[in-house]
Amino acid sequence: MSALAAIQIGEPLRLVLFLLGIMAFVGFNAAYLVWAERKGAGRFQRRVGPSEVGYAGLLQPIADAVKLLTKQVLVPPGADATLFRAAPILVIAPALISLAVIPFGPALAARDLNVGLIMIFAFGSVNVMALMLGGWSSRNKYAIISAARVVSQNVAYEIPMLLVVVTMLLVTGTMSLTKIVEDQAGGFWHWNLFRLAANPLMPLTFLTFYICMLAETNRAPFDMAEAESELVAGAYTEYAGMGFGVFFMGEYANILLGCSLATVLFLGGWQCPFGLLPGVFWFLVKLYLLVFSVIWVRWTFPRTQFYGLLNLSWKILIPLSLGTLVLSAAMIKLLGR
Amino acid sequence: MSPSEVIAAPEGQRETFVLNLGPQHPATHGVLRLKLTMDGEFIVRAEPVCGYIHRMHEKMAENRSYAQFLPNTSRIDYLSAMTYTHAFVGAVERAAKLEVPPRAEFIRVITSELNRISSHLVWLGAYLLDLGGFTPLLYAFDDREKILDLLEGVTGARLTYCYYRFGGVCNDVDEAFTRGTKEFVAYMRPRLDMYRALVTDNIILRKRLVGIAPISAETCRKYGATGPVIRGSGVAYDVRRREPYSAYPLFDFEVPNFPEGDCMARYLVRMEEMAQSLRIIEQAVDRLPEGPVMATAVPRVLKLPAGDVAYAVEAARGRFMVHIVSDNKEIPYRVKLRTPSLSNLSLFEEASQGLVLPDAVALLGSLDLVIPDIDR
Amino acid sequence: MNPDSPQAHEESAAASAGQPGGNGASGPSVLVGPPALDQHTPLLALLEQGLASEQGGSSVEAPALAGKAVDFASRGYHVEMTVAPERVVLAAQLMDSSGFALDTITGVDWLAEGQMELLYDYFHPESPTRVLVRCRVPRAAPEAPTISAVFPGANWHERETHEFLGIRFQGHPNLTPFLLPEDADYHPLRKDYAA
Amino acid sequence: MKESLREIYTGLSSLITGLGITLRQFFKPVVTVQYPHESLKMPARFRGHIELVRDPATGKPLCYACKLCEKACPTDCITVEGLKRDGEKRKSVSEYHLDFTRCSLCGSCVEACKSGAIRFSKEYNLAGTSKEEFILDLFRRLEREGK
Repeated sequence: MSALAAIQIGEPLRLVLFLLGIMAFVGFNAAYLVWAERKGAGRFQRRVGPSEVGYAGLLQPIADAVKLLTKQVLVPPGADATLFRAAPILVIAPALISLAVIPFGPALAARDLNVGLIMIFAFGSVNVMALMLGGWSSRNKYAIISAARVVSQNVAYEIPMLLVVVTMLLVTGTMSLTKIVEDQAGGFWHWNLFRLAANPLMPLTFLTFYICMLAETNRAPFDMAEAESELVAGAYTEYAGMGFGVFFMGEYANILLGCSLATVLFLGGWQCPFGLLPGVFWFLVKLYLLVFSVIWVRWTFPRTQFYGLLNLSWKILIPLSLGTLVLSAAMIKLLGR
Repeated sequence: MSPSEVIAAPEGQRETFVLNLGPQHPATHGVLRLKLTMDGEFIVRAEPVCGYIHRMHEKMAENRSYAQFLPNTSRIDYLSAMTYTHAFVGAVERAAKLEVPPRAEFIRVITSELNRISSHLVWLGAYLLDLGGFTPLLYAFDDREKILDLLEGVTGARLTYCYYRFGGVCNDVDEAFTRGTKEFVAYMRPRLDMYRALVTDNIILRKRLVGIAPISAETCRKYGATGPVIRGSGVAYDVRRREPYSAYPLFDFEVPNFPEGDCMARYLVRMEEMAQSLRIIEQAVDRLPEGPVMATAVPRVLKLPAGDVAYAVEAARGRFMVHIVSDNKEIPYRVKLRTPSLSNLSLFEEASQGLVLPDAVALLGSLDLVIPDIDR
Repeated sequence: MNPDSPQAHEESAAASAGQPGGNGASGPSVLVGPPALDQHTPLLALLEQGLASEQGGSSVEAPALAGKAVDFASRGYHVEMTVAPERVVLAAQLMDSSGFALDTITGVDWLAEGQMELLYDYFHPESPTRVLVRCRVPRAAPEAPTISAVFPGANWHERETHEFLGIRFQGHPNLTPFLLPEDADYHPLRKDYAA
Repeated sequence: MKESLREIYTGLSSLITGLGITLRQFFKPVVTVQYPHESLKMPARFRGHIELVRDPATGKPLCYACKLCEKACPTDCITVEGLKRDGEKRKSVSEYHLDFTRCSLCGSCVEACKSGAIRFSKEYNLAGTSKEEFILDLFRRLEREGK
């Protein structure tokens, strides 16, 4: 690690290199998370998953990408062409930008803003608007229903997520993600997840954050937007070729963002559980464990009913996160940091 | 707005749009089209449109001899083909007063019950798929594979068996089948407990099904709905008990019914029915009598006496009744196929008033429709 | 094997159990006990008395109904009634009030006799009784009143019988083709239908 | 309040057990057959399309074109032609066509055949590019097998 920090390259070049690195990371991950999801789903269902294209299907994502690239992007008649084309880009852009702030390793954050957390959620809301744009502009009844659902779902789950983040601000005292990870150094008992002194309900807060992350990315039991058995393909119904491909990459990029945020906030980013040699390896291990749990949850549970989804948020998650916020504020006031 | 307000709102106030669910749609499991007049996401009026897979079995029956119509019967509802052939064969035997040897009757009960379980497993997988859970479908189909292998070993076919003949079954059951059936019963019981833990008790599923789209027993009777739909509304109507046929009176099994009448009740009825079918199969295999499997005096050219004959069986989806009008020729004059899915679907229009789209899909799945069964 | 002796059925486990239509019914019978042959007089009396009382008031001198008990073991239903077309709705109301459910409506085209026949099958969710109501209509202008007001389930059966045989059901809310294409004007199940 | 708390608790525990079950399935071996690489052996009574049976002694087909199968078939899939070759008592089959696009594999023909001249084959992977490919010429097929 220290060798890498020693190289002093000019600031703009370093930033460009890092951003390219992040885009490569997202591009590679989006493709191979699809492969991991299909293989994981296969194993959960006692079947093999893609195994024809390349060894154990490793070339499958590349084959999919080529297929999507060669397909023609059709704009449905009467659809608003500019919005139709803008929607996929607007889904993936916020995820890419937010990942610039995530500290992958000790000095591996592209740009360590001291308002990193707020920036992530500022761009997070663009994702909602993009999906709605996609749904509304494809002039398809199923897409419009799915667009309406996406808005109410994301609004309902934005609030508890922000409340949890505010709680974490109280607990950690800073918004810069690198500092948050730095003060979780030492063994895993230093991680925020186990910092019960500041917030006795920390595991519940982590669970709330995890549920909200699932709902924000329209995944697993909350995939109301792309409910394939009701809305055919929801907001993506009219998209073909690269439009659909970018939407897909956007979804996986958002999962990456959500999981890495959870790792940074709760599981001590690149800190090693035993306080030995911290580094990117630990960050990726935790990240991919969380991503595996997202896949695991998706292939186990049925879809929630739309009202159940909203009730869960308004009636359970928001009161819970408000409670933990007040509780941790009181604890910090009494016991000090 | 709650569902009741949607319906109550005066006509002029609602701006509704028409959404076509089908005929090409994942939730309809076949080519059924639902013209939904929607207000936002609430269904104001649902109108099923059928006929996309209509093949006119009844006209085919009028220019085929009885034996030649046998393959058609297993293609009306291909998921419970055995029970449908049982009804047609039973009707002809009832009219021609053919005596079916006991071993054949026991084999018919075993194969029909195996067919019922395989049909319920397809329903379980497809229903969970409608509700968004993908994995149980694969587990259900894994279990069903075992039944299909058993039946393939005996009949040679996996879906549309042409196994029953007038007066018995076409070839005997071998020792491998009886042993395989016993192994299957022993294998399936813990699997049913696994489904209860993985699916039935799951809070997300319960929230999707409990209290959704309740159907009263009176509505079921008015529309003639039968099978798990009427048993889900508290009426223990089962043709195997009401009009006992074949060897069913010799086995003891309960007819599960749940009074709530909502999607969960219909779901639990089918899950419980699988357990009951296992009990029947177990008793039937233990007491399988020896003897011939084919009646001796079966006339080569079968002529039914003039007049009507009706024979009803309990198929996986409900009461399937064959009503043959014959005029003493070897070709039937008129054959009426009363299929359960038609009556079960006819109450959808009333039951789906004011539901949200996901609940309507849950209701449609709980009726367990096979579209060729409706269109014939 | 005497079809009427139900007890022969119970204890002979290994004996020929293959008597289709054996009547070991155990359901709580609302209307009629186990359907041995002579058990149907109460149902028949109820129906005849019910229909006859209506007939007194009606102006048309329709032929009285001819109901008879039928041997279930050879026919598959217990009571059969022939009713004039105007009585069909009345019969349906009687069936409805005694808790029956409409099984199906079968149309039969008797080309030779120049008539068409409507067969209304009824079953009962609680009791094992099965009833068949017959009704003959002239083949030239086949007309029958709709019973979809009494049994909403009959709506589709009547649409199907109309499109297959051309029997018009007066008062039916939406007598459009049900299975055939919307613009179908042919009736396939008629015996003189050239494919 | 207590009711909803208990419901949350049972709900969460049901989710956990569900996850446990799928995880156990995750580590169990695969049950599917990888078709092109492995394939299953068909059971004895498997019903593929029918094929002519060769008389073990003379090596000629047993069928003597009595056309019982043609009459028995519900969908008229079978057309049989026979001719009386000199030096033989009975006719022997010369043409045997099966229209497999309309055959429902009901077995009426196999049952109707008096001399056991046709039986079910074990063919199941029958991919073709045109409908005509499924008008099977069983006589030619038997001869080709003979070579």
